[in-house]
Order: sequence, then C-alpha cells, then structure tokens
Amino acid sequence: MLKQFLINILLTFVWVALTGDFELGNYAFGFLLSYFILRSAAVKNGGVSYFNRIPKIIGFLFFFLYEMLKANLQVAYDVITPRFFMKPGIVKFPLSAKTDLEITLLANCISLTPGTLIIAVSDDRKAIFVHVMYLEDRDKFVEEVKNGLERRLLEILR
Amino acid sequence: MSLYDFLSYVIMPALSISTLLVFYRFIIGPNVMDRVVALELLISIGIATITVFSIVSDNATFLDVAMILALIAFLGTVAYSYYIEKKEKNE
Amino acid sequence: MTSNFIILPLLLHMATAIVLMFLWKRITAQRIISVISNIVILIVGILLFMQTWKTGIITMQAGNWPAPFGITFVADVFSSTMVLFTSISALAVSIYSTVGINRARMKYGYFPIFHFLFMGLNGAFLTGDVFNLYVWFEIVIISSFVLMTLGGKKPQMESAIKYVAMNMLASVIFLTAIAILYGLTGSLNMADLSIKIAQIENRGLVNITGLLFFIGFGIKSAVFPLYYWLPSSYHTPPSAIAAIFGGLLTKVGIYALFRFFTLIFIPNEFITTAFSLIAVATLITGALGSIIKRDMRRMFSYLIVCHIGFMIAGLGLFTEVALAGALFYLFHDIIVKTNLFLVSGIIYRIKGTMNMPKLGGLYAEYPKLSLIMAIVFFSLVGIPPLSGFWPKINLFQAGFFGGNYLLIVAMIIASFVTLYVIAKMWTEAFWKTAPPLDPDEKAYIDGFTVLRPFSKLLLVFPVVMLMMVSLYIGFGAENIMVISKHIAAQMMDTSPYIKAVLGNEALNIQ
Amino acid sequence: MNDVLIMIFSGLGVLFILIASIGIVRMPDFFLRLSVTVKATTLGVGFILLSTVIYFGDLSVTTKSLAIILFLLLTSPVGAQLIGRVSYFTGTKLWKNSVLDELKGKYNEETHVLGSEDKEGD
Amino acid sequence: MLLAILSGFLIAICLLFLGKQLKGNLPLAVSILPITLFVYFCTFLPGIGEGQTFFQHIPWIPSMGIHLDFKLDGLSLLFSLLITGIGSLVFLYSSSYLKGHIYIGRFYGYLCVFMASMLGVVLSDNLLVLFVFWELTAISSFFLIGFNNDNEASRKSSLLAWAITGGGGFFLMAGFILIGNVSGTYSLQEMLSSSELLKSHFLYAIMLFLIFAGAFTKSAQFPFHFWLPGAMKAPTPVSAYLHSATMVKAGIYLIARFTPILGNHPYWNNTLLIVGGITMVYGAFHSIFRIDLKGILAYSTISALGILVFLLGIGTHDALLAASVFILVHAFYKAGLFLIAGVIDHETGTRDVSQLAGLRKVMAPLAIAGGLAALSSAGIPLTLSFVSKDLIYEATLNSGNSALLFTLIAILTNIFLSYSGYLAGIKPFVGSLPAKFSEVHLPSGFMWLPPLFLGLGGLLFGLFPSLLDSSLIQPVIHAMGANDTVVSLKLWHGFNTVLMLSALTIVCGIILYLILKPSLKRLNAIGKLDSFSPQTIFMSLAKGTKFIALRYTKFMHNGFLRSYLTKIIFFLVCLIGYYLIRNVDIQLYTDKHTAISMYEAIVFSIMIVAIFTIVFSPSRFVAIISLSVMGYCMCLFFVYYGAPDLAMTQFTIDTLTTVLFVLVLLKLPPYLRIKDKAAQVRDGFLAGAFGILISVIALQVLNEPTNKNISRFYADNAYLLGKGKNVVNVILVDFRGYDTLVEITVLTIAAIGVYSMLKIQSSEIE
Amino acid sequence: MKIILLKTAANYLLPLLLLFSVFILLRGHYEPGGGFVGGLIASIAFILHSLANGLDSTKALLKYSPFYFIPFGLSIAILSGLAPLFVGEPFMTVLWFENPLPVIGLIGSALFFDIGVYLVVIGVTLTILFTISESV
Amino acid sequence: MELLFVVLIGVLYGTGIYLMLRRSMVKLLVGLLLLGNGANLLIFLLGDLVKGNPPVISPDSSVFTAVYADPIPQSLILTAIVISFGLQSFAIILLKKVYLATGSDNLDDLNTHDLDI
Ligand code: NA
Ligand code: NA
Repeated sequence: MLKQFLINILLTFVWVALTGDFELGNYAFGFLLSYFILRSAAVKNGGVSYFNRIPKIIGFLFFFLYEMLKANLQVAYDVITPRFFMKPGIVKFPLSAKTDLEITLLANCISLTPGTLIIAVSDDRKAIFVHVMYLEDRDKFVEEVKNGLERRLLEILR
Repeated sequence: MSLYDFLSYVIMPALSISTLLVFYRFIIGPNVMDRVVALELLISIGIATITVFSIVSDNATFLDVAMILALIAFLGTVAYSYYIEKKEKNE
Repeated sequence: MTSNFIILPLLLHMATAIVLMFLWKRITAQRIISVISNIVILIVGILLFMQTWKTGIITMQAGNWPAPFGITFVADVFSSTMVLFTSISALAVSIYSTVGINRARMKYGYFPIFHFLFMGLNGAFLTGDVFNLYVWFEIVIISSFVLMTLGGKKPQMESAIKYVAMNMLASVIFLTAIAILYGLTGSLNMADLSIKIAQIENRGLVNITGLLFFIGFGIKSAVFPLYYWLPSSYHTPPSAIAAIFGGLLTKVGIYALFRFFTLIFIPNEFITTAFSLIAVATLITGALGSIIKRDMRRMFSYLIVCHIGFMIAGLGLFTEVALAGALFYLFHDIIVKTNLFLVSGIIYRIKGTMNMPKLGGLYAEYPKLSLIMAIVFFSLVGIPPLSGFWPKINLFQAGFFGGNYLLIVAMIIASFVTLYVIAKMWTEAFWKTAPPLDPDEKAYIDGFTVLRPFSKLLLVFPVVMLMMVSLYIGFGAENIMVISKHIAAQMMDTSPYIKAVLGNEALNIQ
Repeated sequence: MNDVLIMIFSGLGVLFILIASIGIVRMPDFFLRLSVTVKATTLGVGFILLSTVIYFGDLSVTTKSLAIILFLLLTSPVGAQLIGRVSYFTGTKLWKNSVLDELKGKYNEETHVLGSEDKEGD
Repeated sequence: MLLAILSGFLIAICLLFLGKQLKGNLPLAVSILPITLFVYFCTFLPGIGEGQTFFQHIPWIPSMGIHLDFKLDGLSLLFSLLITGIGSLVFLYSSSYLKGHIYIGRFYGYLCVFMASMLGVVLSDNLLVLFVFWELTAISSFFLIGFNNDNEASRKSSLLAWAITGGGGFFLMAGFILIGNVSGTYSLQEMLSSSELLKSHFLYAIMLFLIFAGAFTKSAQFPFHFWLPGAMKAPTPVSAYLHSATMVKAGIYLIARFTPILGNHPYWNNTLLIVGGITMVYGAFHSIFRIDLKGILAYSTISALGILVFLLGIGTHDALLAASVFILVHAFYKAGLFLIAGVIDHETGTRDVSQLAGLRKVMAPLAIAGGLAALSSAGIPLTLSFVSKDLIYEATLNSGNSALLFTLIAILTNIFLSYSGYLAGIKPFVGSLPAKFSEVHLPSGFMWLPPLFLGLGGLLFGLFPSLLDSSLIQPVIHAMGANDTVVSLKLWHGFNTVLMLSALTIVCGIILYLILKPSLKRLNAIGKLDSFSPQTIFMSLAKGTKFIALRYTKFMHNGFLRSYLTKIIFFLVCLIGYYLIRNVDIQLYTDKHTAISMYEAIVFSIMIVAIFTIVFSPSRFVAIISLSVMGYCMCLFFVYYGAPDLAMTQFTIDTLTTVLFVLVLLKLPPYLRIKDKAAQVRDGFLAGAFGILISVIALQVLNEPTNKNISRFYADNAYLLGKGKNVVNVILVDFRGYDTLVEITVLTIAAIGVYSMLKIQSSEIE
Repeated sequence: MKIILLKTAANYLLPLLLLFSVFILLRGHYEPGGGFVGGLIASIAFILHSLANGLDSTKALLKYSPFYFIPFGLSIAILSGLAPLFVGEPFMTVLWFENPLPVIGLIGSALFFDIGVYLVVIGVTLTILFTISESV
Repeated sequence: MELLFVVLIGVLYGTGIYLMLRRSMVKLLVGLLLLGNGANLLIFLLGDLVKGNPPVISPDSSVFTAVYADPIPQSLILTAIVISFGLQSFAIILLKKVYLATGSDNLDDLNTHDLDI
C-alpha cells in the first residue's frame, strides 16, 4: 500500500518535472494521472522507504560513476591502441540478491560498468553469468563484485 | 571558436564518423546479432546527434524526438532477440 | 437543412459501423441495424440529390475554415447522384447480405466493414479536397482488402495478394501525384487547384501530374493496361461482396478521373488521344477476355473491364455529349453490375457452381426468377430500351462528331461481344438441361429451395429492386439523361463549382 | 563559462561514443563488441545530454534529458543481456583467447531452461 | 398506334409471368389481339389510299431527340397488315400446333412481344425508336428459335441468329446515329429533306455500310444468310411468321424506307444489286438440293429476300412496284407453305420431302392449300404471284445497261424457286401414300384453315389485283419516293416478252421437278461446298477470334503478379517519360537549394547503402533490420528539416512494423532467392527508369515557385484561431481534422481485418 | 520470453511509458506529439509488457479486450466532431471552453478528438499485435 | 541538399519497384514499404526544405517570428504514414495467411487460378 503510494508520488514528480509547470493544479493532475495509471497497470513491485537511504543512494551513485569512468578509460585505451590486452571469459556469479528488482538493478549496474556484461540470469535466480573482459582471477572478480556493487546496492534496497 | 562552430565542425562530424564506423560493422556483420548491436548503437548515436542538433538549431523541441528514440528503441531490441530466439536456424 | 447535411451519408455509415462494432458477433442485431441504416441513408441520399438538383451546389467547410484552408465538402449534382446510386446499391446489397453472407463472416465484422466501405465511397464522392480524397480512397481499399480476405479461403488469399499489391501501388502513385501537385501549387482544395493549375505556365509539368493521377485512378478503375487486379480477384469473394466490388469499386476511380480531368486538369489533345486509345484497348481487352471465360463470375469480371472502356471513351471524346453519355453509363453500370453479381450469387446458391458448362436448367426450374435475371442481363448488354443502351447513343454521336472511328469500332465490338457472351451464357446456364454429374461427384443440394420463404424474399427482393431501378433508368432515360447532361454541362463550365466553394471573389481574381 | 562547460561535456560525450564505435569495429568477438558498446554509449549520450541541460537551462529540458538518461540506464543493459543471451544460445562462439566459460552446458535445449548448475543427467 | 404496340407488350408480360396459369382456350383468346389489330389497321386503308399519312407524336427522351413518333403511310400499312394478318393466322394455327405444350403461355408471350416490336419497327418514324423495336424483334426471335431449349441444335441456332442479327444491329445503330448526326434529326420524315445533304456527305459510304450491315444481317443476305436455315429450329409457325413473312423483311423494310433518303446513288444501287443478286441465285440454287421441307423453304426465302433487295437495288419505278407486290405475294405463299410443312411435320413426324408422298389422300384441304401455294410460288397465271413475276421481269428488262444480265439472273432464280415451290407444296401430296402414313389424318381446322386461307387469298388478289393497286401498292411506292405515277395492276398484259419469260420459267420449273428427285445423295453433294461457305468462314473467324482471345488474355493476364506490375510500370514510364521528354524543358537550378552539410551527406550515404542492403541481402532478417536503419535515417532527415512530429511517428511506426515483421516472419519458409540474371537486368532497367523519371519530375517541380498562401494561413492562425502552437497538430486535429478522422478509421478497418483474418476458421465458411 | 531482467524492466516501464504517452497526447497541441504518437507509445508499453510477461498477463491487466477501445475511441472522436452541430456550426468545428485549465491549457473539442485518436490507436495496435501473437 | 533528396527519392522508387518485381512475397511487401517512404520523402521535398525550424510557435510568442518548415506536407506525411501502417500491417498478416494456405513465399505459386477459364 505504502509502496504504491510512494511510487504514485514519485510519478507525480516526474510528471510535474516533465511538464515544467509547478502549479498546484498540475501536482493534483499528475497525482491523479499516475494514480489511475498505477491502478490500471497495477504494478506489483517493491517500494522503499526513501528518506534514510538517500545518502546511501548518492554515495552509490558516485561510486558507480567512478567505477564507470575508470573502467571506461581502461577499455578506451585498449580499443584505440593496436594490441589487445584482453582476457575475456564468462563467469558464474552466485547471487545474493533475491527479488526481481534487486537482480535487475544489480545486473544493470554490472553491465554498465565496462568490461563486464551480464549475458544471462539462470532461471532459478541463483546465479548470473557475467562476461568479463579482463579476467585475471575468477574468484577475485566474484569477490570484488560481491563486496562492492552488490553489497552497496543491497544496502540501499533492503 | 564559438559554441556553434564547435558543435557544427567538431561534434557533429565526430558523431557522423562514429555513425559511419558503426554502420560499417552493421554492413559486415558477420552475424545478425552483430547487426542488432550495431543498430542499437546507431540509434544511441542518433539520440546524441539529435541532442546536439537541438543545441545547434537552438530548438529544444527536437529533444522530444530523442526521448522517443530512447524509449522505443528498446522494443526493437527485444523484438529482434525474441525473433532470433524463436527462429533459431530457419534462414 | 444546414450544409452539415452533406456529410450525413458518410457520417451515418460511420456511426452505424461503430454501433455494429459494439455489437460484435450479435449478428441478428447487426443485420437489422444495417438494413435500417441503409434505408435511412438512401432517404438522405434522395433528399441530398433533390437539394442539389434544386438549389445547385452545396458546400460544407469542415471545421468552419473557409476554403481553401480547411477541407471542403461539395455536393454538386454529380456527387449527389453518385451518392444516390451508391446508396441504392448499398441497400440492395445489405438486404441480400442478410441471407447471402455466411454467418461466420458476419461474426467477423462483415457488416461494420460494409458500412466503412460505403462511408469511404460517399466520402470520396463528396469531398472537395485532393488529399482528403486520397484518404477516402484508402478507406475504400482497406475495406475492400478486408472484405476480399474475409473467410480466408485459399483462392481468396491468392487473389488478395495481387489485389492488395496493385491497389497499394496505385495508392503510392496517387500520393506521388499529390506530392507533385502540392509542390506546384501549394494547395489541395480542388476548386482552388482548378484556378491555380490554370495559371501555371509550365504546362508540361501540369500534364505530367495529371497523367500520374490518371495512372493512380486508372489502376483503381481497371483500365487497360492497369486492370490486372480485377480479373484476378473478383471471382473469389462471396457474391454480395463481389457485387459491391463489381458495382462500385471501379466506379470510384472513374468518378475521380472525371472529377480531376474536368475540374483540375483539362485534358489537352495528347491526353484525350491517350484516353481514346486506352478506351479502345480496354474495350477490346475486356471483350476478348470475356469470350474465353467459362466461369460466370470470371466472365463478368472481364465485362466490367470491357465496360469501363465506355466510360473512359467519354473522357477521350471530351465533349459535353460524350461526357453525358459516359456519366449515364456510369450510373447504369453501378446498378447493373451490382445486380449482376447478386444474380450470380443466387445462381451459385441454386447450383453450387459458376461454371457454365456445368450449369443448366435454370429457366425450367425457376422461370420467373430467370426472366428477372434476363432483364438484368439484357440491361447489361444494352438491349434497347433497357438502361445500357441510351448512353451508347451519346458516345457514338460524339465519336462520329469527333471523327474517332476507331473508338466507334471498338464500342461496336465490345457491345457485340457483350451480347454474344451473355446470350451464350443464357443458353448454357438457363436453357440447357443440366449435365449429368460425374459418378464420383457429390450431388449438390439446391441451397435456394431449402430456404424459408422469407429468406428467399431477402435474396430476391434486392435483385428485383435493382432491376426496377435499371428498368427505370431505361424507360425513364429522359430523367437520367437530363441529369447527365446537367452534370456534363457543369463539367464543361467549372465556374459554378469554383464559385460555390471559394466564393465569388475567386473568379474575379482569375 | 557555460559554453566552455558545454564544449567539455559534449566533447567527452562524443569521445566515448567514438571509442565505442571504434570498439565495435575493432573488437574481435561478438561479446566484446557488445560489452564495449553498451556502456560507452550510455555514458557518451549521458554527457551530451548534460550539455543540453546546461545550454537550455530549462527545467523541462532538464527533466527530459534526465529521463532519457534514466531510460538508457534502465534499458540498454537489459537489451544487451537479451542480445547476449540469445547470441550465446544460438551458438555464437567466444573469442579464441578467452580464458573461461562457465555458462557452457547450463542451457537445456529441449526445455529452454537455464539452470545455475550443470545440466543433470548428462 | 402506340396503344397498338403497347398492347402486345402488356399481354406478353402477363403471359410470361402468368404462363403456367394459362390453360385451355386462352391461346385462342390471345389471338383476338392480332385480329383486332388487323381490323384496326384495315380501317386506315381508305385514308392511306387517298394519299393520307397518319402521325402520332409522344415525347419520350426529348433531351436526346428521341420521341415516340409514329407514322403510318403506305409502306408501314403494308407491313402492319402483313404483321397482324399473318400474325392472326399464326396465332390461331399455334393454338392447335402447340396444344397442351406446357410452355404455351410463354410461347404466346414471345409471339406477342415479337408482333408488337415488329409493328414498332414499321410504324416508328424516329430512327432510334425504330432501332429499339428492331432489337426487340431480334431478342424475341432468339427466344422463339430457342423455344425447344433442351435441344442443343436449337440453342446453337438461336444464339447464332441473335449473334448475326444483333451484331448487325450494332452497326445499324451506329449508322442511325451517324445519319442523325449529319441530318440533325432522328425523324425519318424530317430526314427526307436532308437527302441531298446525306448523299453528298463524305461519310455517305460509311452510312450505307452501317445501314446495310443491319439490313443485310436481318434479311439474311449473302454472306450473312446462314443463320436463317438454322432458325428453322423454331416451331414451324414461328418460321412462317418471323423467318419468312415478317421479321426477315424488316431489313427490306428498312432499305425501302431509306430509299427516298439515301437511295438513288450509285453506291446504293450497286451494293444492293450485287448483294441481292448473289443472294437470290445462291439461295435458290441451294434450295433445290434440300430434302427437309423447312430447309427448302428457308433457302427459297433467302432467295426471295435476295430478289427484294435486288429489286430495290434496281430502284426504278418498275422495280419498286415489283418489290412491293412481291413482298405481299411472298408473304402469302411462303407463310402458307410453312404452315403446311408444319402440319405435315406435326402429323407425320417427318419433314423429309423424299419420303413424303400421297398425303392428299388423308388431308385433302391441305393439299389444295399446298397446291395453291406452290402454284403461287411458281407464278402460275391467275395467282397474284403471276402479276408479281411479270412486274419483276418488267423491272429487270427496263433496268438499262445490264438489263440482259439482270433478267437472266431473275429467270434462273425463278426457275429454281418454282422447283422448290413444287417440291414443298405439291410433292408431299402427290403420288401414292406410303403405308406408314396411312394413319395420318387431318388435324384441327386451326391448322389447315390458315394455309388454305392464304392460298385462296393469293388467288383472290391474283384475279382482282386492282383491289390492291391504288389502295395499298400505290401508297407503298409513294413512300419509297416514287410519287409521280399511278399504279395499276393487271393480270393480263397481253403477249409480250414478259409473258414469254413467265411461261419459260414455269415450264423449266416443271421440267426440273420432273427430272430432279430430292435425295440425300444430292444433299450430301452440295454439302461438300460447305467447306468454303460463308458459314464455315464465319465459324473459323469466330474460332480464330476465340483463339486470339485466349492467347491474348493469357498473355496479358498470365497469373504472374510481377508480370502485371512490370506492365503497369512500363506503361507509366513510357507514357509519362515520353511526355516529359517531349513537353518539358528539363533544367537544373541549384541556386535556391539548401547547402549540404557533412553529417547529412553521411546519413544520406548510409541510407542509400541500407536501401541496397535491403534489396540485395540474402537474408530476410538483414533486410528487415536494414529497413529499420533506413527508417531511422529518414527520421534524422525529418529532424534536420524541422519535422519532429514526423520523426517521432516514423520511428514509432517503424519499430512497430519491425515487431510485426518479426512476429510474422517467424514461421515463414526460407527467403526466396532465385537467380535469374536476365530478369534482374530487365527489372533493374525498368526500376531504374522509373526512379529516374520520378527524380527528374521532382527536380522540375522544385524549379517552380510554390504558393505558400495556405500554409501561411495555417501558421498565422494556428495559435490565434486554432489555439495551438504546434501547427502540424493543429492541422491534424482542426484545420484538416477530417483526414485524421478517416485515417483512424483506416486503422480501425485494418485492425478488424487482421483480427478477422486470423481468427476466422476456414471450417466456419461453407 | 521469461527473462527476469526484461520482465522487471517491462513492469517498471509500463507505468512510465503510459504516463509519458499521456504527456505526449496532452501537449500535442503545443509541441510535437499528439494522439497518434501518444497512442503508439502507450501500445508499445503494453506490447513490451506482453513480450516480457506473456500475453495473458497483459490481457488480464487490460481487463477489456483492446478491440473495444476502437469503437470507443471512434465514438469519442466522432462525438467531439458532432458537438458543434448543436451550436449550429459545421461538423468538426473546434469549440473552446472559456477558461484554460491548468496543465492542459485551453480545453477544446479538438482535445477530445485527439483523445479519441489516442484510444483508437491503442486499440488498433494492440488488437493487431495481440491477434498475431496468439496465432503465431 | 535537395539534390540528395532527389537522388534518395529516385533510389527509393526504383528499388521499391525492383523489389516488387521479385518473386518473394516478403520482397513485394518490403518494396511497397520503400515506395511509401519514397512518396513521403517526395511530399516532404516538394513542400520545400527549411532546416532546423519546426512549425512550432515558440512558447513566448503567438505567431512565427522566423522562417519555419511548411506544416502542410508534414501533416500529410503523418497521415500517409499512419495509413500505410494500417495497410502494411494488414498486408503483413495477409502474407502470413497466404503462406499458411500455400506453404510458399513464392508469388509464382499463386497463379493457379488466374488462368482458369
Ligand atoms: Na515546390
Ligand atoms: Na519549389
């Protein structure tokens, strides 16, 4: 119930921002609109109580941006230099994340950091298969992701 | 160098070159999924191009197109993978 | 009556179609509503015709935007007559369909599509805007696609591909022509175009645009050498649908040709010569095709092609007399061709085949029905004083007047062949005793006799109704001829049309 | 000032895009190409969108730009995963220098089920 | 007069639709109609005799100059009397001939239609009205010949008869219209004054050709005669009525009618002489070989019709007079012979003249009738026929340069005709009665009285020809334009050349009769000539036409869609390309064009490559994905050139189309790739030409200034009046909202179509 | 395709895209967009949903068969065109309410027309695609 | 730029027809699609090209202050695009249905009935 409401509020803000009209009427309209859309779409998903997580979210965002930039530069270097330094491979990454949302966000984050790409999620949701460009040590890689991305993400979501 | 010139003579050409490169991959393939990836990248570059063009022509209206592209391109990707998965080796 | 009255014929069809969509699969209700709606529209059609006949051209500026800025609907005598005849056919076919169309087809949207199709036809007749005409054409063709494929039998599908491909090609050419027209004039309003086109100095380009329109409409009207879709497809759908096709689909192309080449692109000598030659080729091609076909509906298809030639001949001769003749022929043809396919449907129901060698004995089994059918056939042939005869007089007159002897020869041949094939069909299907069945063939049970009397009536009544109309056209030819001459005169002098649409000032500027 | 920022952002954006484009041409196998493109474009397009935000300085443009970025972040990895998965299962081979393939043998061709452990019974 | 004609049609309609309810003596009741009409027309005799003409004018289609104008003059009256008079006899005769036939109602219906139409033909003064009735006679003839429609020969003959006469009819129609065009009227009466104008017109020959085409086909002139023997499939009273006494004479009537208008011109006379001459000899010659009674009569009828045409061709006063009388005479004796043949057939079951003999013993009154008719046919003195034969010889003898030839032809013909007359009228009755006919007895009086009556009539008028001359014949030839002389018919002219010739004819006829016995062998002998008879030629022409039609139709409509498309595009390219090259000064002005920027050029080249990938890619999937690339390039162009709405829509719709393709293509068979170099090159040329054509036209249009008034109006008023700032959208929902309404309807229909096509089960249909 | 990532993404995209489609629809009179594109985007949202979750779940979500959106939308469009007839204006004359509403701006019958278009487009697109998916 | 458009249009028309003349149903359909795009571009071109200025009145003005692209061709193309979408979807389904009926993508397999007499 609360989750739904929060999403409703969120969508209202999206609406207001999208239209760029900050009058009260627009909020009301946006609220009603997203209410009806949610009602009709009846999305079932996990909401979160935001407010205590906002700092963590911001922290995560910066961590993520940093990772992204860093890795991007590495890939960029490899791409524009004539020789390839890659050691690609597909790694099975056992999941701690459980819900669809958690898995999806984790997977997206992994994919967005260069050098790694989710190729598949097992149908029993126990593992994801990651394509890694610079695979020096399989276990070390799994460990890094577990403690880095996955932990931080789950902290926000749970 | 004005912003306009920079965008027109550096950014747009650079984007165009990217487009050409990706299109080259699109043409050579070698398999269909390569083409799908190339198409997706082409559309992303398109989004960028339209965005830059909206600055060049000083008209925010075009951003809407970019937005639609971003929203909808995904469906194409889903459809293609759906196709490949179902179809397997019929070609 | 406000000018909104003009668009009632199409709005009512649309409204009916929407209501019928809500009543999806409730076929009894659909049947009743469809027939009632068609009766109402026919009344509207009659009123509209009387209105235009009495008061001249009526216009409606859609959305209240003055022409040439908005879309103008124009009802002159030509369009209102077309609407009237179309409505008559529509009523007949809808009554016929209540029994003549398979229930499964009704459950899958036959009636809504039927009304959409007629909405498209009426729209095409009434619009005064080129692009709007394109849009109405699209309604017509997509509805015809659906009707053509409704039922999904294999021959239907096969012919539909050809039908669809060629009609879509025609649409593209039409659109191409519109593009050029807009590039030349910046306008889409027909009356406005009439003025603007006349002022363009580069006549070559203007005529090329006209020729492109001709190709586009020509495919739809099935003239030589653009007619292939017609004999490929008309024999496959059920008779009621074929009746709409045979009676009306090509006619809307003809209507557009007449409209365009009398209002916007006044043909020069090259174009009239081209039209004449095309008319000759169409007449001959249709005639030759009809000679060899032994399937009744295939033969009728070629006769449609053949008779299109008479109408194109009117454009080729391009005199008031000729146009009047072609128009008369057009009106006659709508009614008769519709009826022809309805009749073929009844025959099919009785005998289970359209193959003439296999048919037989109809006259002995159904003498009165056969005589009614005979009147339909003879109207088609143009046995005087039935309806098909009178317009030929005008065309011959104009042919002699213009020294177009080739055309006259072609018209004689076409008339002769029509007479021959119909007479032959009569001797085979009606006179001959039905041939014995092959031993391995299953005997067909007469699907007509088993019907309840009321159902029989629903099948026969439309035929009789249309027959009466064609008898009226024949015996009351004076009235039709006066109308046709009136329209032809309006075609030769476009200023009333322009004045009605754009107001008096437009002509002064010119 | 704004102009310089815009130039920087757009320049960065184009750089990433260019790199991705070169990547897609040069990379030796499909998964590598996929890998290179997905994020580079997201980042590149993101930067360019940021420059529009600065240029127009208008809330609705900002929202739109952010919406696009958000969208790309959400959809492009998912898309890449779809493509990657399908490619793998339809038999796209890994690069010859690959070091590990833990996905091999986990997909059941008949049931189309992807297990987390190796297929049982064979 | 209209009433007289209409009454026939009205009764016919009743008969056709209530046919089955008519039983018993109703046929006799129907016979009252022709009798009444006959009496009615007789009442005009005095007036006509005094030189009066009766008119009736009822407007019908005034806007085309078509009125129900009727004119009764001598010629019309002669025919009207024949039509109703012979009609009365035939009506009565048929009541017995077809007694108990289930379709007797129908039969009388057709007969009434025919009689009324025939009256219409001879009474109409308006050419087109005349034509209306003309065609109606053809159609009633069609129905009557095909009356026994379960007989294939009967169907074929009726079709042939209609094809020939109907085909001629269309020529006639063209001729009438041409004459109407030139003279400015369709009224025969008014046309009389345009005679010179018509004859000096440069299309005079065409007029003649067209009119004669109609008249000759109807009157069974060589080479169109062959439908007439076939028409003998009709019940015998019909043959008597239509195919001998009346309908076939419609052509003669027409020629006679036009004599004062178009006649007296070398083309006119010579054509008639040649055609008539050939026909009379040809018909007469053929008649002597037949053994079927009706066959004999058919050919002798053809010959008689030839004589009439021939006489009209001579065109002198004498000839016209001879023709007028001969019309009457021929009707009398030929109808009589037919009716007799009918009785014989009806009673003995055969018409084979080689078998028939001695019937006088069982049907004496008929034998008398037969004798009278045969004598009449031979022109034995005391019959009217004798008078007529005299007149014919007189006409040929006085016909100027070719008199000798003409006379010889006439004699020859008449000898043959006498022979065939004896054969039909006397042969069956003389000799000894074969045993198989001993049971034969005289039928009801309705059947034998009419022929007897006709025979006696011939005798009566032969004895007192003056009954006719001033009351009827004089007005007739006046109507044909010879209005300067007084006619006086005499049975006895004294001993002169003409009498000698008559006597010669009779004698030769008798000799011939005595030598030549009808036999199958001789029939077969003449049958060998059939291989180059006009009928054979016509039939092979028809066959040839059919063959050509088949080849042509299969060539044009060969089942291959690509062939159709090729033809369409080829036509388009030729027509428009030709016009473009001839009439447009192709020029290239680039000064007004917008500049090409590098990124546009790149999008352009990508698009071109994508298009060619679509075309040539071996994989369907690649083609479709390239389609996406192409659409996306278009989208970029739309953005560059200020069309964001378009870009959005194009992109969304392209994506949806892709999804559709993907869903549908899943289960399609492999992409078809057929290597056919020749076809590829040919299509490539055609497609290239088409593309270039469109490009060139587009370039030329770009050179023309565009009037932007309307779009300026939209731009100026979009916000002020339309209250919107996106002009495109304002156009879509407001200025041109109708387009949008229709367009969503198109979508609706497409959706219904897709839904129905996929959901409907073929098992539900039929 | 039962792919977790896709499913999740589609579930979140659905409301977002629907919202966006309404946005596009309503502002069409002022900026690019309108009933068409709006309707197309909404249908794409549902199609995506159906590709990810299966057709049945999308159908359950919609409650009504998309087919009935069509006559419904057509009715709205045609009624908005008929409205001016009661004021004595020609068919499809746009009527405007006196006062502008927040967000949407002036409300005119054109807006209802566009809403009709929106609904028809959704109905049509979904009918077509769902029918095909069912029969593939 | 007009020249490039002209070339493009020519190529679209030419290749569209070329594809329609092949024997494959799919190619036929794709050909029609290309032709439709060609026609749309033609409308666009002949309505005159104006770069970068959509026919949208700026938010702070009630009339156009600068040049703008002609909105009429755009609205025509929009209508045409949507209509051809309707037709194309129908045609695509038809193609599938024909395939189900005949089991072939080859148009030449569809001429069984045309030659019947
Ligand atoms: Na222009
Ligand atoms: Na121009």
